[in-house]
Amino acid sequence: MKRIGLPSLSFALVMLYLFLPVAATVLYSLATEWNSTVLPEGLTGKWFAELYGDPRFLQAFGRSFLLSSLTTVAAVVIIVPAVFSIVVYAPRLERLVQLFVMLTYAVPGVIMAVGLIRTYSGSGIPMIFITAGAYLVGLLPYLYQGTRNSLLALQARSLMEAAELLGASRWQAFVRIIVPNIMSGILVSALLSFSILFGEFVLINILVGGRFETLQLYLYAKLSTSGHIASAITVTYFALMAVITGLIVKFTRRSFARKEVS
Amino acid sequence: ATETKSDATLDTSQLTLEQIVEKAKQEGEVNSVGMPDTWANWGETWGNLQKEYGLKHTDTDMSSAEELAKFEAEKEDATADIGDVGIAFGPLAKQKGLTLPYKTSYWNDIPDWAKDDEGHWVLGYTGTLAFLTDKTKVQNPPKSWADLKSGSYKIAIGDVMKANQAQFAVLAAAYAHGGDEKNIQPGVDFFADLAKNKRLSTSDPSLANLEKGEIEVAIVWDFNALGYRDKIDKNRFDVIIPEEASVSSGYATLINKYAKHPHAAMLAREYILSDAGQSNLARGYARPIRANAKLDESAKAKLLPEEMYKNARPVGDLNAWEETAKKLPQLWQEQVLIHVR
Amino acid sequence: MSYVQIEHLSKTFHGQNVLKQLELAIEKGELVTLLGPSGCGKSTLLRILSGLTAPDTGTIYIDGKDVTDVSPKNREIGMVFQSYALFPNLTVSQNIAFGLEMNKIPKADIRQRVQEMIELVGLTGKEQNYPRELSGGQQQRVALARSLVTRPKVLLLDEPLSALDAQIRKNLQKQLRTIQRELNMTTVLVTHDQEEAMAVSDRIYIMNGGRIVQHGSPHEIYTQPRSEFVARFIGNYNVLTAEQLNRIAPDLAAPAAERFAIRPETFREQRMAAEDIRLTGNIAHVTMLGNVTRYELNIGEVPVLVDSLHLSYEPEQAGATKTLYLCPKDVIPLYDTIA
Amino acid sequence: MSYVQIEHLSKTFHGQNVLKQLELAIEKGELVTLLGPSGCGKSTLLRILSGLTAPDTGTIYIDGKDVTDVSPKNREIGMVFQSYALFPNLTVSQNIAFGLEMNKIPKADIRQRVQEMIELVGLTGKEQNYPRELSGGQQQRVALARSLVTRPKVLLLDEPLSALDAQIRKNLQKQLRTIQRELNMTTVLVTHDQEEAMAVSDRIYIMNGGRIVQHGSPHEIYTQPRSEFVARFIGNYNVLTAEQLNRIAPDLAAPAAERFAIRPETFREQRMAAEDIRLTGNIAHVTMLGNVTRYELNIGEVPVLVDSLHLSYEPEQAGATKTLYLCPKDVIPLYDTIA
Amino acid sequence: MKRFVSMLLVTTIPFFAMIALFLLVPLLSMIGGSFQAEGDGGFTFSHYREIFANPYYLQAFENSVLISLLSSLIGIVAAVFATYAITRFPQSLQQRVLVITNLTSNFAGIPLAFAFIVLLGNSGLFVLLAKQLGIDFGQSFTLYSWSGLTLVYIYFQLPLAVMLLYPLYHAIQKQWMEAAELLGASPWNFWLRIGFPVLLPGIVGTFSILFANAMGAYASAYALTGSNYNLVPIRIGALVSGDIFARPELGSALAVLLGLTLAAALLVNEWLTRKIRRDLS
Ligand SMILES: Nc1ncnc2c1ncn2[C@@H]1O[C@H](COP(=O)(O)OP(=O)(O)OP(=O)(O)O)[C@@H](O)[C@H]1O
Ligand SMILES: Nc1ncnc2c1ncn2[C@@H]1O[C@H](COP(=O)(O)OP(=O)(O)OP(=O)(O)O)[C@@H](O)[C@H]1O
Ligand SMILES: [Mg+2]
Ligand SMILES: [Mg+2]
Repeated sequence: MKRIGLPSLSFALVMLYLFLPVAATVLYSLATEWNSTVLPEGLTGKWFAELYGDPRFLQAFGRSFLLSSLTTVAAVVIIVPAVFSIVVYAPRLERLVQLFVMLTYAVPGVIMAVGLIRTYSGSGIPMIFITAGAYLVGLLPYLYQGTRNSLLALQARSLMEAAELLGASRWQAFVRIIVPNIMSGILVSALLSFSILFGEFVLINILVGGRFETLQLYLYAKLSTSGHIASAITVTYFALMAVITGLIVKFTRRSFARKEVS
Repeated sequence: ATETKSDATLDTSQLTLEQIVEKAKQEGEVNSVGMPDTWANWGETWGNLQKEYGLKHTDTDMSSAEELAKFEAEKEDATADIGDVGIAFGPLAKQKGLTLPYKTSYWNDIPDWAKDDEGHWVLGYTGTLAFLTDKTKVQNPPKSWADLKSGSYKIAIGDVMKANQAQFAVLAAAYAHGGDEKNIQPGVDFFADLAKNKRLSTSDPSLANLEKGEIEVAIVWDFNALGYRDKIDKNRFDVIIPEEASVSSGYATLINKYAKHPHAAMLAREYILSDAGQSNLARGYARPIRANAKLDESAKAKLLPEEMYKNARPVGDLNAWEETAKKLPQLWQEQVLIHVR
Repeated sequence: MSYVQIEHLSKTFHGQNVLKQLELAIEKGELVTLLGPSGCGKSTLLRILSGLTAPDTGTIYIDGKDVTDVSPKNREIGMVFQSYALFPNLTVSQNIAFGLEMNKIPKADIRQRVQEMIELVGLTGKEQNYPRELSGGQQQRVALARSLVTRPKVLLLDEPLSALDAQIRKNLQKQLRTIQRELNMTTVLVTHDQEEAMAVSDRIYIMNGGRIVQHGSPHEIYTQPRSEFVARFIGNYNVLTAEQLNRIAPDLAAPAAERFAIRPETFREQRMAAEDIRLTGNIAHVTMLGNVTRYELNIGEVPVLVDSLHLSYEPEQAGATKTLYLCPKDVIPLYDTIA
Repeated sequence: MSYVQIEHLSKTFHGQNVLKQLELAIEKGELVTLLGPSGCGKSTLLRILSGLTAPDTGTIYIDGKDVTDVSPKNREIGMVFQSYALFPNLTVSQNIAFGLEMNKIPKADIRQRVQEMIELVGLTGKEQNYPRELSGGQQQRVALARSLVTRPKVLLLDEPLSALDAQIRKNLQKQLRTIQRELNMTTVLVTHDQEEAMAVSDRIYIMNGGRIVQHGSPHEIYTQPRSEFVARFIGNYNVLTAEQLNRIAPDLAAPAAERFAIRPETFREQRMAAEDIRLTGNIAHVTMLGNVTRYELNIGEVPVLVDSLHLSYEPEQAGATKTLYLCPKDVIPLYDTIA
Repeated sequence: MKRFVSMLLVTTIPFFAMIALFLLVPLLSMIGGSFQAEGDGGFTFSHYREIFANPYYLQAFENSVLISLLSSLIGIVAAVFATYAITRFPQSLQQRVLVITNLTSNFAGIPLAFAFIVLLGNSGLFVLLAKQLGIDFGQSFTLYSWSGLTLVYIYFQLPLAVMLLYPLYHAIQKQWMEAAELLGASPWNFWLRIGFPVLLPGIVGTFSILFANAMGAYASAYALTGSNYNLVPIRIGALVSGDIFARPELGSALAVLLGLTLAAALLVNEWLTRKIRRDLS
């Protein structure tokens, strides 16, 4: 790119905007005192030391990771094929799905939680599964839009036709032809989903609570101890997420290895 | 959970303390809501219960309304045995039939305003609204409502729409200016005045915000104020109970009617009201409800001097306050927040 | 009943009638060609045959069975799409192997058959390329290879060679014909190349405006067009009104018809038979078409196209006068209207 | 310097040399055709000319200016893509009008010029259709119309008529030629249809493996191929070794060369000149190609293709013996290697 | 078409089951709740009547819609350009940028609000910095107002928009850009006439999600301004999850109205899309 166009400029601005609060958090997690000066009065690693001394942190992180990743995988498996077949074969149903997408935002967490407890307590299903179910629905918007946006880029219909004529079942055609082509889109929305689940607090707190302390529960508990430690948690969890998502991207890319469509 | 289903009509008055202890030990665990380790030093209490009676414990922190909603929604499938709610929620929980009544051995030591006749709820500790001042921001910490009025700093009271603590701050101001729970207007006027002068801060007086220096003066429960002060920096903050008037209120324990571990929950309430339990609370800066509790020295040292509390009083007419509290959010919005923006 | 039989087929897009009560019958192992002007419904017909598009009305039988509602996968049909529809995420060999893998052919067989096909269509060296790294003609050849390799019972080819140069096209025509005969594949070929149609087909169907207007062997179609449309479409027939014919050949005893067709290559420079009629005209224009030289003559003010072989001596130039002979039986009366 | 001049052009994809030091010169107002086998680099060359692909080395001059680094938009070039590249969200008329709108032509003019174009390419009635509602040939015609309507100085056409039937193709060839002459547009046409190349070009460039292997007027190229590649590629030349030639025509005094080319249509059924050589062979195969009948003859065990016009009497059948005459100057010695 | 039923069924049955179990159930319970009288649980319209009679609640809707529209618009516009820039990067870099962007979507609720407080609060980095430089933007800007809220909203909209828009850009075929360029179109012209319209359905869908996301956002807003800024989710939160008297039925009624607002927004979006993209039959 020879000249700085609007896209590059807005990219730079967006990145800066996204970066600043992260930087602030990092700084705060390393600050000794920072309450009336522009920059921290001093730097220290004690907050991190204090944090890493607490085994609850890693346990909580592990629980969050487990819950988020399993739920994300389940959501991808349930939602992506459904969105695909609706977009390609029954576009009329799309409006309905879009309505559901909007409604997922209309039910506030507390109300959702109470409704779910009322319905499913006593059913014998562990609440953690109910929570996961609610998460599936919560991921619908991201996976729906991500999948749909990738499908728009593909001549999905004619590729399916070609594959079927060659003897592939719809399912095979979907897995062998469509999925690899929309993989980058699915991956991106799955990552997004994963991150969003990682940050969820209200549902897990009311539905399951302290018996399954996730990172967010831990974070909220720590907020009443020290803002520095809470920041250290956020920073650590960012770093871990960076490593994990980086690995996921790398791994998934390899297993679906193909040269990218330009 | 394979324990025997708790009988909704379990008659707790027939049980002796020994029986309760024994059954609680069998139950082996107790699950609470809204009673996290860091709040009012509950952590130590749970630790003691574990040590002395082998009760395992988990807590899920949530607001009072959420606690009741959870009790109500879960019914027999209860996951919480005991909860700690703002005083107003005690009668409400009783009215909704969510509670198991239990009067502890210390029942008579507890002032009447702080307990339900039938034992559905009972306060474990009280809080009184205090002024918390960041001395790095404000040179002369206010000692009275009059000081507040004449100062030049911003004052944070938190969320009047939602938080118990903030609503009581308005009530305290009303007391100080000739109003009461039936006539909240003087309190509202006081803050409206501050707002007009751009002196009402909208930040939440939370630990992190205080630590960051967002807040100059906050009106918070004394136990919160002391806790924040000690956690951040003992020398940075000043805590006082305003001279003219303040409100005391407290938090009540509720035992879930459908508790899976009802005896453990009863034992927990018993312990909380015991001298040891009350000392634990005091170490968490909460003022024990039992005036006659024998506190150990380390606990006493954590509290503000008794004489500061001479003008603090509990809410006289809870029903009137309930009515007022319902109207308060809108009054606040219309008469105070309107000057904030 | 024929192997592939189509009855009363209609299809409408947005109120526009694209196929109109179309009838078609193809015998087992036959290669038929669909010829017709752009937009006449050829691709639509193939898509309906393969089951990708549902017809509005009509029935399709394959091998005696009504397959109108059978899914494409179960019709054992191979197809080359006009737009190729290659899989962008698969390499050339993976694209070609796809159909075999779906049919659970053993790995070793697949490798061999794919390799054979790649050689057949001349893509050796491009096995690992992705479709977007291929030229237009190379993509088309992958599409052809992909459909041939599965040896379907019915093969539908929608302009499978249109992006190829004459040399490779002729080569592939020959190969295609050989394979098709060997495997006895019933084949429908859509092409706009009349020479190709003539060269490879058992039968030709001429389509126009959603209908079949004539069908028959290549020779039949070429020498006996039934309508002006077919006469003009196939070859470069001179279509003359009775009046015009009379003007250029007053001596000819023509049958009673309104229009007549004369192929440009039937005019001869020498008299070959006694009944031949002699014509004289002015050369208006000369075009060299490769092996053929095409003259535009004015014979009695009527413009007439005349083809002659492109010989080594220089063609006559515009302005010169040319004398030609015409055999009366090369004048074909047309009975149908334009259709 | 020519109007369009290309020097030392090279382009490599993934280490594969697609254009090799290619040189090309086109005069103003000329229509030149690029002919070459699939994958030889024709589309790549056009893309480089238009500025869409950057060459690895080489310089491009248009109208005397070095435009190698000029952006496509500023080259005043029109182009038809092999894959059409129609805008999916615009109707037929909007697609065609797009270029005019970009050039700020007054609205009324646009309407008129678009309407003219739509009539020219025969899409009347499809004005409001979207590309995906068109047949393959219709899409191609929109692409052609879209590039013609802006009247660019240089027009690049990548197989612009490949999806069309002969009738409309010939019509459009003629129209294209007329417009091109009228506006004096310098035009490069890529086609795989040799007849088309012959019919419309001022000059033909034959490409092979990323190089221009021969260029000249259609007649030159057709009658004087310089290499076996050109001879085989253009037309259906019989390419014979000196030994084979000697076998079929022992009497011929051939010049010293290793290979010779003979066009199939130069064999005649009558002796036309004294020096003609008489040949006799067995018919192995007969193909009817429309106006031409193609015989595969064995003359002294050497297979030879012979074309004759498709006359009304039945062609001779395989197995029969055929006597032919060949003029010695129709035997062309080939000097280059395959190239 | 009969033949398409099998795949459609297999894939959508679990999908709709999931929706029914975990979305419709709580949704119905919410709708039911909104018609229940407080205390005795009898049927009543009184909650809706109360909401419509009280300008306070109506103002909450007004504020919510405004702030959501504004933050979604800014978010989508910035993301449309920024994502385009990303798609122009080399492949490996694209992945890295996306991972980084995605990380910031972890940032929400209290930690996000707190980070903004560190930057822009009363003793925030930039506020103090500005003061040292002699600028007092404390007068024109405070984080604890609607402008601060909008900043925070934009923050969580951006990564969402970028992540959702990213796959969409593959829908633009390079050849269209080339064809347009040869026809004399500037990049601007191309995007205006071809690129943007082609992307439009995807952009609008994404916008709908941003809008809904903002309308429903609670944690970040609450962490920043408590209940001081009157927003629908904050009102609902105060009614159902506070330390003061809970009125879950009234909260449900508000949530039902929130849902209706979102559905209406969806319809408007779709209608607009169809007006612009008439080729989407
Ligand atoms: N989806 C569609 N919507 C509307 N019209 C359509 C659609 N598909 C095809 N048509 C119309 O149907 C007619 C037949 O199309 P079809 O593709 O079958 O033509 P074709 O014979 O294959 O032409 P070509 O030789 O140009 O490929 C055309 O006029 C075309 O415009
Ligand atoms: N992006 C690419 N990556 C790798 N190889 C490419 C790429 N584009 C073209 N090629 C190769 O370059 C060669 C020339 O391609 P080009 O498209 O110029 O051929 P062409 O002469 O237009 O052929 P056709 O007549 O089949 O369209 C081909 O062998 C093709 O495989
Ligand atoms: Mg077609
Ligand atoms: Mg090409």
